[in-house]
Amino acid sequence: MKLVADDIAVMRGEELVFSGISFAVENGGALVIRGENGAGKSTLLRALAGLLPLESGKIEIQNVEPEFGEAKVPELCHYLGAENAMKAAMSVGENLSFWQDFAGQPHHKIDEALELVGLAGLGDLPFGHLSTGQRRRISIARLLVSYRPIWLLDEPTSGLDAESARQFAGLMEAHLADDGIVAAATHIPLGLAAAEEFELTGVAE
Amino acid sequence: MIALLKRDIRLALRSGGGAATALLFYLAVVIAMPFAVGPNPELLATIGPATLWVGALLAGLLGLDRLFQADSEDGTLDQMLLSPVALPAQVFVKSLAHWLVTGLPLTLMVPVFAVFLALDGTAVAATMATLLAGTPAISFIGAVGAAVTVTLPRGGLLLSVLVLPLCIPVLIFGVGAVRGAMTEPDPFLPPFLLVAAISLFFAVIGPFAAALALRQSS
Amino acid sequence: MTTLFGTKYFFYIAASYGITAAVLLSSIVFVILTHRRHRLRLRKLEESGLRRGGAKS
Amino acid sequence: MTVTTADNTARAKGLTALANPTRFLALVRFVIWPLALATALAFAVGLWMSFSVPDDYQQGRTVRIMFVHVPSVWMAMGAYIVMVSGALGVLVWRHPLADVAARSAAPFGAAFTFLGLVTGSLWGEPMWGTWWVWDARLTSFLVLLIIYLGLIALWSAIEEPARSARLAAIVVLVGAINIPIIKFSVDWFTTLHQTASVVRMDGPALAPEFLYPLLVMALAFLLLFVTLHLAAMRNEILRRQIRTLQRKAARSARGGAA
Repeated sequence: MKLVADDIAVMRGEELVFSGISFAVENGGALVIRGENGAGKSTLLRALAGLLPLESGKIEIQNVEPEFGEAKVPELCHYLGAENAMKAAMSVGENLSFWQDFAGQPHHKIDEALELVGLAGLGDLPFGHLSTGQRRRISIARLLVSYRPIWLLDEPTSGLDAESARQFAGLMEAHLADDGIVAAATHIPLGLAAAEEFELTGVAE
Repeated sequence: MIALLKRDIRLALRSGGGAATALLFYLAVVIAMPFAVGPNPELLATIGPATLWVGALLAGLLGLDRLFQADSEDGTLDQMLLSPVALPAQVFVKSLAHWLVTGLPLTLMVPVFAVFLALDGTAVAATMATLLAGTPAISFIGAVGAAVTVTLPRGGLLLSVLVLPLCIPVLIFGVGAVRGAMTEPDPFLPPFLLVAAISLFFAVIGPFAAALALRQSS
Repeated sequence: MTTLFGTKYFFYIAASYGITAAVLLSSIVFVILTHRRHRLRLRKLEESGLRRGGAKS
Repeated sequence: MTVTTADNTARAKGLTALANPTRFLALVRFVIWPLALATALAFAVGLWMSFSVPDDYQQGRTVRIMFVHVPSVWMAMGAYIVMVSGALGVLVWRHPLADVAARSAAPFGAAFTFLGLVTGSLWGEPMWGTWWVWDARLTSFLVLLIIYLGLIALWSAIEEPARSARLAAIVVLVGAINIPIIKFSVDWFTTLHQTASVVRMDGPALAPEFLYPLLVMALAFLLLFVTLHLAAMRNEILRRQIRTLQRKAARSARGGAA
């Protein structure tokens, strides 16, 4: 499987955020998207996920493994946005099991996922009571409860301390080892062994 | 999909959810009317159904602006847009959850409120029947308003202005049907069926229009 | 024409024509004023900013 | 640039040649003054004819109000049709000027609906004895006015023209689907509450000497609407250009991207 972006350009409102961007990420490959804020990192990720229409160019998955059938790009991606997509009034376990049912393709069990992000046993705590770092790790756990080959991560390590960032790097390595693809927009180093860098310079004025 | 329905209902019933406030608001409207109009039973009986209907319409509108805004703020809306499940179907489920949590309980509470408004048996039955058939339309039309105003900070006000005119036919036929049941010459069935028809009509149009509107705001 | 003014309906006719004239004239004035205001602001921006297409009016 | 002598009803919306604003602005500058002249002329003739017509035996002098009421009502509906075609232009053909056309038609639609309500109530007052009667036509126009005001509020609430265009277009179309339902329910509602004397708003089959002034006045109203609509579209395009320049100025002030 190969995630290919071919000369894509995206407008946000009336302004051109970036144009002529092309890259490809193979199975097991990771891509780190750098650039100061405002250069359009999040916009690029949202465009990859299919949340934003492309002004020009196209995004596609080439030589998809047969087991995925002809699923479209959004159905093969996990998108972790700046927000955690969790309901404060519901407990951690309820949130995660909702996302497992909603997204389909169950992968790790809820408790397993909580273990992997180092928050075992917090299942029935209301999500609202968690600290920002813990909330971020729960939204990472969401990526684990249902399987998607491609992870699109927008500032995944924001709010994480060094220890949980290292732990998260381990999870990403596991995902890559399992032939997954990771595309992350961040300026904090993710601590990944092999990761292509991609500099977003934004629109030349 | 069922998960979405279950989650939404669970969320609405939780403390912060909209369900409780909508019911309390409904109670306030129904209680206020006798004080405003005076206690004599005949007068109350004639305006009783109208009060219950207007209360149901306003209570319905109350909870609608948070229908999508909460999801948009915490990132859940992004996940809904990405999910392989058709967006109109998701909007249908969310509107249904909103109806189950506001429209339905209001309808079931009518016998309780009938005591305050001196309504007799037929009036109660007719009001409940028309509310049952009519309140879904409020949720489905309201979903369009909620989707259009999802990114606006003070969307609630605009939502009511946009949705209210579209709900007027439901109000007219709903109360008309109840009056038909109470006073002999007026018919009950035609307006009642029209209310149900409007609800079904918007059960289709609403989710599609709302889904189209949600796509614009990503 | 003169009989018109004596009748008791005169008020209604005068009122309806008057209000119609008021609303229509104010729309015309409003459109002209906004046009002038926009052209003024556009000219002010032109000196500083880049002109983004659009006929010279 | 040869501008075909587009007659005044050829709206810029449909012609793709006028897709880009600059050519449209040039057309408006070319067409606006002849149109304004024609409007003034039509009003002059219309008013003169409507005042020289003899009194109507049935409704007495107030029939003259019809010459103002009926054209307002027609234009109120005409403006909504313009908005619906604009909405379709936005959603179906993605025509850049469609939203400009729809958005600038709304205020005039609201103005004509308001006029329809006021003149209708003034016309009916002698008969009904009150200023407002829940008559089918007046009620449905009251609802139409609320729909117009809601749309105007929606257009001004959303900052970005690109997004407000599609969202407003959706509401315009959902509103359009609803108007027949509202009309039907209001008719049912008013016939049920039979008011004392139902004033037939569009009047009995009109004697010819009443029809001509009415048609001329209607033409005057239409010309006025076209003129104002084109001018308002020009204002809207200028407003958007100003907005773009302001954002560009703001961005260059921030030193802009690398």
